[in-house]
Amino acid sequence: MIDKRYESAREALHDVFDGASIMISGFGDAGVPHELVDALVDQGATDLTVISNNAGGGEIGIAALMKMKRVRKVICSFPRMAASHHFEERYRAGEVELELVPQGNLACRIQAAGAGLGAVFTPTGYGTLLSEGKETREIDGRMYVLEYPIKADFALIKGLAGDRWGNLIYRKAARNFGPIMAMAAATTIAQVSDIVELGHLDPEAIVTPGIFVKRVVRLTPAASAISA
Amino acid sequence: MIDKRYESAREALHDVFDGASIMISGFGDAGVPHELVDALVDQGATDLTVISNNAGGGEIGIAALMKMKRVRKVICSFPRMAASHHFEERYRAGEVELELVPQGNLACRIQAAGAGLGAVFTPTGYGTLLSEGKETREIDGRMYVLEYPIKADFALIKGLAGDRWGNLIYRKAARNFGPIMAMAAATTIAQVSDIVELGHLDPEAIVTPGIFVKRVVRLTPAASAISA
Amino acid sequence: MQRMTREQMAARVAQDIPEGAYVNLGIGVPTLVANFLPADREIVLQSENGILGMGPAPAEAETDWDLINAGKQPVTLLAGGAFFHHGDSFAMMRGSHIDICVLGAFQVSVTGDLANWHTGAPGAIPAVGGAMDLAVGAKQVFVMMDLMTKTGESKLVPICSYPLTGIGCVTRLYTDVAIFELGPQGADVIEMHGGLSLAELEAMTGVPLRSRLPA
Amino acid sequence: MQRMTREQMAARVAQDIPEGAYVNLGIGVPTLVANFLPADREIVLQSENGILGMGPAPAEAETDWDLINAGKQPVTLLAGGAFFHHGDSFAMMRGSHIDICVLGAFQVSVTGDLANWHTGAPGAIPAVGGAMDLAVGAKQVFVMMDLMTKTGESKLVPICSYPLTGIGCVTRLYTDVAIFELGPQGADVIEMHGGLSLAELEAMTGVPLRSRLPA
Repeated sequence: MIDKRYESAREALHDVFDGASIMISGFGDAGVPHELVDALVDQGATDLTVISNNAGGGEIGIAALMKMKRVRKVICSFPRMAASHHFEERYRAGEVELELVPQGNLACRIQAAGAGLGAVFTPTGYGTLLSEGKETREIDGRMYVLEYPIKADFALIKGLAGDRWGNLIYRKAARNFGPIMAMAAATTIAQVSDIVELGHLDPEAIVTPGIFVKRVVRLTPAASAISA
Repeated sequence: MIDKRYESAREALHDVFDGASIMISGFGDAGVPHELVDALVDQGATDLTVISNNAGGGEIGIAALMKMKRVRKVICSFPRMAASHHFEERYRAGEVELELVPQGNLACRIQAAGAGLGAVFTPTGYGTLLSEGKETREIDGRMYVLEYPIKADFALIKGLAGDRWGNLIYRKAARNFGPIMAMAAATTIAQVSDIVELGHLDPEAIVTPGIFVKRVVRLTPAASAISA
Repeated sequence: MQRMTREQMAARVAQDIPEGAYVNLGIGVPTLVANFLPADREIVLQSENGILGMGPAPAEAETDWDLINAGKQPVTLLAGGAFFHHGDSFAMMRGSHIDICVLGAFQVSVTGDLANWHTGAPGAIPAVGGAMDLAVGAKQVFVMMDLMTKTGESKLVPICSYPLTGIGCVTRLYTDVAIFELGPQGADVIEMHGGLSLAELEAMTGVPLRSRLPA
Repeated sequence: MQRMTREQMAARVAQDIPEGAYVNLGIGVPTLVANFLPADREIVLQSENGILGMGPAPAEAETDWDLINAGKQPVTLLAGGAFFHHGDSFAMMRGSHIDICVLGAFQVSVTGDLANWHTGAPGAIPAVGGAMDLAVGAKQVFVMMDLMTKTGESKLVPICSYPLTGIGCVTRLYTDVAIFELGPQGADVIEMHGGLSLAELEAMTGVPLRSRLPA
């Protein structure tokens, strides 16, 4: 029997290794797998590459990893936030590498990895600092930049509900990066508020088919943090 | 008020012009917008480029357009079918151009068009007849072929239900090319079995958001044809 | 000289958004445009975090932190709205499915170059978000900004000195004293407020301007 | 010499598909594998037209032409199954999310090149479907075919003479007389049926073979 359910976040993250690349979903507070990231903080892996829209704010989650100097590199679109002081401190000290990527290029590079493409020509960022040194090409009268896939060893994502095959649905704008990160990581770990019986999720409404998910953990989210 | 509803297939297709490129969804019988294609046959536009998984079979639909010599070019993955004699006749006579594309490259080139990418490196077809003359590149130890977007002037697709904003849901494997063609055509025309009130479709389960659809027509499908 | 307030500018931009348009409003001042959209037009707002059909802020009791706009403020969903993932959301932008986006700016050049993500100041932490995707992708890019900096320099410039967001992408510039159409031909003034002459406007901005003011 | 029937070959392939595998069965003979999957293993079948969790053919009365496999035959959906569009379906293949695909072939080379879409005969209408995508994308590509053509030529060849579907992609070849592992090192025989010797098999195929038969 296929059973992707894990009893705890700790167990679901048991094999995260030093040097791993880790995608973390979320935009604002929505879709951030807070409890999985907390468990990653406890788990201890270091020298991490974090791929996420932000670089962490406040004192928990990605910011806690930053504070503990366990992040080698961040690939993100928006590292500067109200309370991103831990990232800023490490960045200014030259202790963390930042690859700043326009948000849509971040999305399409993650999609390229999930879909097995070798590279894509995107118009976004052409002629800007963020395409410096990159290959460019005129296609059909328009200028494009060649961008490469972003894949990861792990993706930590957050769904509303899942089943033992790993099928997932999401909630409102908490969907954001979840479905595309699920496709781009070797091991995708989803926290969900509810695990339901197989067949309970409408096959027409499943957003992430189980093939893209290795582990599902039911975790009760804390009362929603106020977004930075 | 936004109202994308059309009263008839005839009206929805009024501006299809000679020389137009037209995507037609479907795999087997599932998802083929038969009634829209019938209306295209009646409408009269000629010198068409048809983008579809097949090149038509039997006597109706794309095959009827073939028979009437109104198709200049077909872009498809599988033109050879049990009853594809009208395509075969035109093809052997040199009266229709065939661009044969592996099905997954067809999908990803349509997706590239919808997503505004300039080109993509895909591994599919490398070293085969279907990549002859195309640019190739080794990326990260693997060989890829550069493929360009496929866009269209019109897409004819079939949903299960829609609303006046153009939001669509599909039915089972009839979904196939519908959602990606909707994104890649300047004018996407969807036939649906049912038009529902705005807000009736679950926002979590809408597969094609209305932004990708220009026209919606309620058409009662004939009893399903037996698939070739 | 009478300058428009931010609210007046937002109301002016809102007038130019037609029925049925798919619109993305950038964070900050452009968000105000939503408050002035004519009630008799159905306009669909997109948010980069996966929402079409975004509605106004909810009553406090109905705040849902899974339903926020790009500025992380709580919003609502209108009937007919839909949710989708980031891949599809940015395909809507990059693939030119969004009719109009409205952005703020540090500088805009007469040919429509946009600088709105980074001052380039040493030590500044760069952050770009979705600005570059919107700049290259939307069918029309409207910029809303004060024409002059607080220290009296024109933000409409011959060539941007700040790092670029996109090249030749701004189609229309709404400022507190005038509205410009931008393109390869340069800047055309299409509307003026507060009684300036074209010569005075040219003197303020230091860039050549052509008038397309109604006769 | 005793040759395996198609059903026996399908049953043999089915034995090698592990619990939990995501599997795509090509049209034609490979479809038979579904009938022999061990009942105690949960295996998820994918169909290129947007189905995961494909179940067996329905009773005639329940035929639904919106629920068909890649061969256009009516199927059913298991509990836990899902529908998705062609973009996602081929991302599953190309992105190496499918563990195993099982395909038929005209020819397979000792290094795993596959020819299964086109005879290259003059006047033949070419048709490729999803064959090339599966060939390059699945983590393992199993081919099922008779070892010899009806006219007695080996279909396991040093170099394919038919147009290629993919290069070096076949990992395992199941035939009616032997099973081979293919790779850059050439063809290893891992199982034989019907009492042939390795020398006889080499003579039949005309290609060098190494034995990895159990001692």
